[in-house]
Amino acid sequence: MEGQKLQGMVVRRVEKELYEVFIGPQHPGSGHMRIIVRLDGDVIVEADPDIGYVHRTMEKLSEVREWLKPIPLLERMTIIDACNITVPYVNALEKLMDKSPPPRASYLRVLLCEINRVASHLYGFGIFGVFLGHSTMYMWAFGDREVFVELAEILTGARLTHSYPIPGGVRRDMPQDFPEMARRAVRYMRGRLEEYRRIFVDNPVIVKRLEGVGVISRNKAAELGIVGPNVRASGIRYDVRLAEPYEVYDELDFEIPVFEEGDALARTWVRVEEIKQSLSIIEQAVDWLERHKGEPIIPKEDYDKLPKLHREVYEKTGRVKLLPAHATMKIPAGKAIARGEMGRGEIIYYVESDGGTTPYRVRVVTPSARNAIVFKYIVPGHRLMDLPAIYGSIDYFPPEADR
Amino acid sequence: MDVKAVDKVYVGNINVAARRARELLLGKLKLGDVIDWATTFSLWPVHLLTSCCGAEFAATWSPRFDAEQYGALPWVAPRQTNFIIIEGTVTRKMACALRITYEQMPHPKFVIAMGACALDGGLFYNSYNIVRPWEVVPVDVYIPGCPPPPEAVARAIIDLRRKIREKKLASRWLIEGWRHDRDPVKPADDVCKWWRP
Amino acid sequence: MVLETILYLIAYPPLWQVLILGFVGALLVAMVAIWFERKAAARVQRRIGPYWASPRLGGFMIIVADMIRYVTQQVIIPTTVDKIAFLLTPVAVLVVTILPLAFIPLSPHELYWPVASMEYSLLIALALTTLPPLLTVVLGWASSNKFSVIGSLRESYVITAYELVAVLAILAPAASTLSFNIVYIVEAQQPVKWLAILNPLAFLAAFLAVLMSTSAFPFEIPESEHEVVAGPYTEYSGILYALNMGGGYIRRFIYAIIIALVFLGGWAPYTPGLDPFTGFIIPSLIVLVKASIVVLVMSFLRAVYGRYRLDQALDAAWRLALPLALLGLGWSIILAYMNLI
Amino acid sequence: MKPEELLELLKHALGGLAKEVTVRKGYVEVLVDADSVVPVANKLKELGFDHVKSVTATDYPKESKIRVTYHVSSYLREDLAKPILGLSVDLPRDNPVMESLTGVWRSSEFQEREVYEFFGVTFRGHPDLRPLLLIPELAERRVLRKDFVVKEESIYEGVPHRYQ
Amino acid sequence: MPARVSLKSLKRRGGLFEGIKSNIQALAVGVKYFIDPQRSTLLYPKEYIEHRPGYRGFIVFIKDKCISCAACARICPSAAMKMVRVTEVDPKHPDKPRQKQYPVINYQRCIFCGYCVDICPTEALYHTPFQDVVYESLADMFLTLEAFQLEPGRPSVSEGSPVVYEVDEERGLIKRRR
Repeated sequence: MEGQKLQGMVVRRVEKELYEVFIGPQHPGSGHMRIIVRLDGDVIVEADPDIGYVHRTMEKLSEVREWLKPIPLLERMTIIDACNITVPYVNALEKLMDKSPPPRASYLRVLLCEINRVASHLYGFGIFGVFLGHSTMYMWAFGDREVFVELAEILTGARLTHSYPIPGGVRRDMPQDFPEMARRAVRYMRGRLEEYRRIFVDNPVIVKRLEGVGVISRNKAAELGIVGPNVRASGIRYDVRLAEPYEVYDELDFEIPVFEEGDALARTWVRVEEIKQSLSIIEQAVDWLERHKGEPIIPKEDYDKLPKLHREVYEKTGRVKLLPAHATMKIPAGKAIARGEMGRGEIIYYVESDGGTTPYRVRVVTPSARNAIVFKYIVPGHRLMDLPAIYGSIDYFPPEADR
Repeated sequence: MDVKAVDKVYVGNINVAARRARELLLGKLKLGDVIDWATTFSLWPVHLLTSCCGAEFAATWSPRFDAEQYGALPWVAPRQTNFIIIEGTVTRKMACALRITYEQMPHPKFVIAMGACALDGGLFYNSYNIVRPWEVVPVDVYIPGCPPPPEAVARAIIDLRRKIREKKLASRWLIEGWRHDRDPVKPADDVCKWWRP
Repeated sequence: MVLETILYLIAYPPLWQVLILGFVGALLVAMVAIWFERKAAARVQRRIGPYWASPRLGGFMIIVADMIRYVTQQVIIPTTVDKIAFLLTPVAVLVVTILPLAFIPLSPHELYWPVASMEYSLLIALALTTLPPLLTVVLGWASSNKFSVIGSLRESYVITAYELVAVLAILAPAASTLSFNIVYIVEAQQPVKWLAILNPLAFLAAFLAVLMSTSAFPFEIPESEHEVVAGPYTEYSGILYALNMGGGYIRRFIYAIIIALVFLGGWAPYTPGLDPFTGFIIPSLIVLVKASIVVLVMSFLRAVYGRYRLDQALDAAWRLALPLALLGLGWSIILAYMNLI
Repeated sequence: MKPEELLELLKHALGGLAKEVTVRKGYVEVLVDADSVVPVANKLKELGFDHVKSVTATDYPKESKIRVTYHVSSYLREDLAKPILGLSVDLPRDNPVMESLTGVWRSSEFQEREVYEFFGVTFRGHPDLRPLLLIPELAERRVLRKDFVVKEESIYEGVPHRYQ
Repeated sequence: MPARVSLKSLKRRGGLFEGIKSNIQALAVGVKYFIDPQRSTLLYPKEYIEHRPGYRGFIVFIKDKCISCAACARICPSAAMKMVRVTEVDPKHPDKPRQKQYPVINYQRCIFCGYCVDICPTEALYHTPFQDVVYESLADMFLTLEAFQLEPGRPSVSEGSPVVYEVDEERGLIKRRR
């Protein structure tokens, strides 16, 4: 058959009655990927996700670069969720180095992680809205995302690609007026969520599009191994912050929302509830940080090594200067596995070191990479117009899946 | 002679007549300026997301930056657009899609390369799966940054507008049929080799 | 004699209606509708929308720029299309879209609108408005593109669903006034016995049917970009696409004029005089303003709703809009029987 | 469940099938032969490990082997969700072939395709074994193996000559 | 205090009344914003954002502070920072020309991560708080040593006035003129 000869890239024999449609890569409903859909009338009988359009070889490149350089590199998988994606990598390095960040650095990481989580969910909402033809949701979500992007910018100096954590700490301290700003943003967002509910989540048209669409049962979710809000919408109580609390998540008071319906509407509601929880975490983190002013954000032994100029800069601007040793850092040999909960779900890093200046192997499995399987096993049986609804509801982000 | 008799009906050579009309309208009547002006306020980017700068591309059209104020409306199909923003890395798989999309768009068309990855690979400069977008399509304006902030994208649109008006890119396309000021790009067969082996 | 004939032809009012009001007016209307749609959506979405070309006009010149750009852009004719159908259908769409205008009187005087005395003007206008969707199906078929074909198939599904509703709902006023003459229907609604108030069911059904037939939100299904890109128009570029897009907006406006006349009382609170100003310009303007408000409401819905799935829209048409239209028709008959109008 | 408890449980359940069971820093690894990977996987699934988190391959050119590791965990049994269990197989580098575990864990399907294209490991019995991310030309070059070298630029390289 | 699971379920919906109510709610929100859009759009060329001092924008080099350690080039994740060897003549000892190396930057690759600024032991590099500069040719983007010591010209400054954004409790981001 031709299909095997061409490695299945394009040509495959299609049965006579089926109508083959290529959704993507230049298609408003696909993002950076292609879904090869075979239709019988209006009903999808087969969907084959053809991903890899944004495969940027992160795993290979991190093998040839020094230990600190993969932080900005890996961040580019999901620049909209940059802190969540780098913290587990840094955790893995810290496990290998037997180093742990001071609590203030941990809190700062959690703060930025939650800001990113809200921004990431809002991004998801925006894309979801535009997939359902609801352009206002797109604009509102992106407009309100700017509030959190602005917060992140004030905290780290960059809108999206923060490169914030470094092994042992973070790169900058919080500005003085940050807590008040964060609190205002939190209060604002709480009010806006109510309006989101009215115009989008409870909008009869949207409810009709989402209810009972793309149902993933509890057992099916476990079988397919999908992650994140999608799995929590199917009644599985799994969240890395619950299973293996990293950073300071075990000191914070928050809930993991779980729904049991498993359809697209439940997945949407999980995100709404998660935004609420993230907002509460932001408030708690900011309160803690205000109570513990002046604590170090890098380990004491590192601080002692800093020259005078570096200390001056740190005290004046809160910016931690790196040492030239960071460029040629060596990490003891070993294997470490670290996981974290991104906005879209669980991310896993498997880092192996042979004691050199570069990692021996970095394996990263992102949430979207694990969610891609949904297209193959959940989409068939739905109508063509359900495809964007399912795509948006699982919040799939191709650059993250392709790495 | 431009005119010849066909069955006693005098018919002008249609190509010559068209060229003369074009010269009259664009040259004498300054219609070219109108066309250039119209094109600058009607740059509709095609919906082609090549990579993660798409996040900032989306933010550029968000309420805070709202690039629709320049008349740029992201549109779905390449046939109705005249403008591509290359959002970041172009992988070898995507390069073919980029080229096909570019060729599907009607002239006059413009390209902005956004982000370090779209210029010289950025972080991925030595990756095995990356192509430089300027080898695939001719680029008008380059935006540095990773990702460039939305203001930079807006600045690029404004810069492109200035370039179109100054060099009369849109009306010259009508007169000449193609643009001369662009660097050559790879032939389509090279870009899409993997597609049709 | 010859000169007189020519003069008569030039001054023949229906020609003027179709030419001036039809082409120029409709073009202007389409541009205003597009501009309003973009600006209104932008307002609800907390942004500015088109702005820079002419800040004082609220960016209206950007729409003009779009039009000029489309007209001067290259027209691509793919090798796979059916060339004649591909090139001619967009033109036919525009012509057929504007045709109903010739049968819609905007003033009661035969002097200015020769169709004013025509007995069956509403029927003819309605019949003509149902033509363009058929051509949309041809558009998709001629493009020979998978998305176009799906889009035109969807269009044909939607036609079968809404056509009946539209005709039934818009004929309800005819039933209650016992006439197919638009002028008579309008005069019967003087001064504020508007059928939208007396018969809200038929009005709602007509509004829904118009939304569906002009594929406005929440029923923008044939062009639903996230599955079928631009639907039947996917392969069209340059001026051909502009014709299609303009045609869609003009069609919406013509439906709005019909609704304004038969449901919103046309020039109703105003009694037209006889001279050109009071008898022609003012009534026409009142109708156009009312129609514009209808179009604007339709455009505003884009900002609030997403789109229904195809089967849900058909379901809504058959199970919600059709009973509504029938109820409205029944109500009209009761109105007529009770002599309420 | 603590890793140590899991270790006991595994030793008890797997018996002689596992070559080696180790625990280090909260990460439990089971090393098995290529022949016994399917029975072990079935045993693990019976225990409650219901999904694969990651299929990782690592190339060791010096030892001439490729180690494929399935990181498995559980969604349905909450006590098993806390540790991550690695199920490793050593394969010869010149002809890496192993049984596919998609029959046991459907969730490994896409990641096995990834390992196939990056390392050239062939999974017998995989329903749809073809490259996932790469174009065919690159997939043949086994890009994540150590002998595919990616060069980094030095700090003097690439500067236009006129700048010197 | 560890996280806890809270099991929720979707609201049962249905009924004509519920449908009409939610339709009206959605329309009401739309009308509310149609009347009062609460917008804070940046009218870009007329206004530009003045970022805070910590913003990681274009990088400027202060030659006098440089000690030629090349740490910046070594830490650069995208190999955008390169070292050029320059023969310098010290005015005090004109007879002994020295070989020195200085960094130059390639904005074709720079990702604005700020590692070079942070690692510089003498603070010879700093960020300008803006990034909205574009180029029309690739060659211009590889800065020479001279260009690297100057702040890139920011066209928005000559075309508009600065604004700052503030977080507000009622309206999200608000724009304030300076």
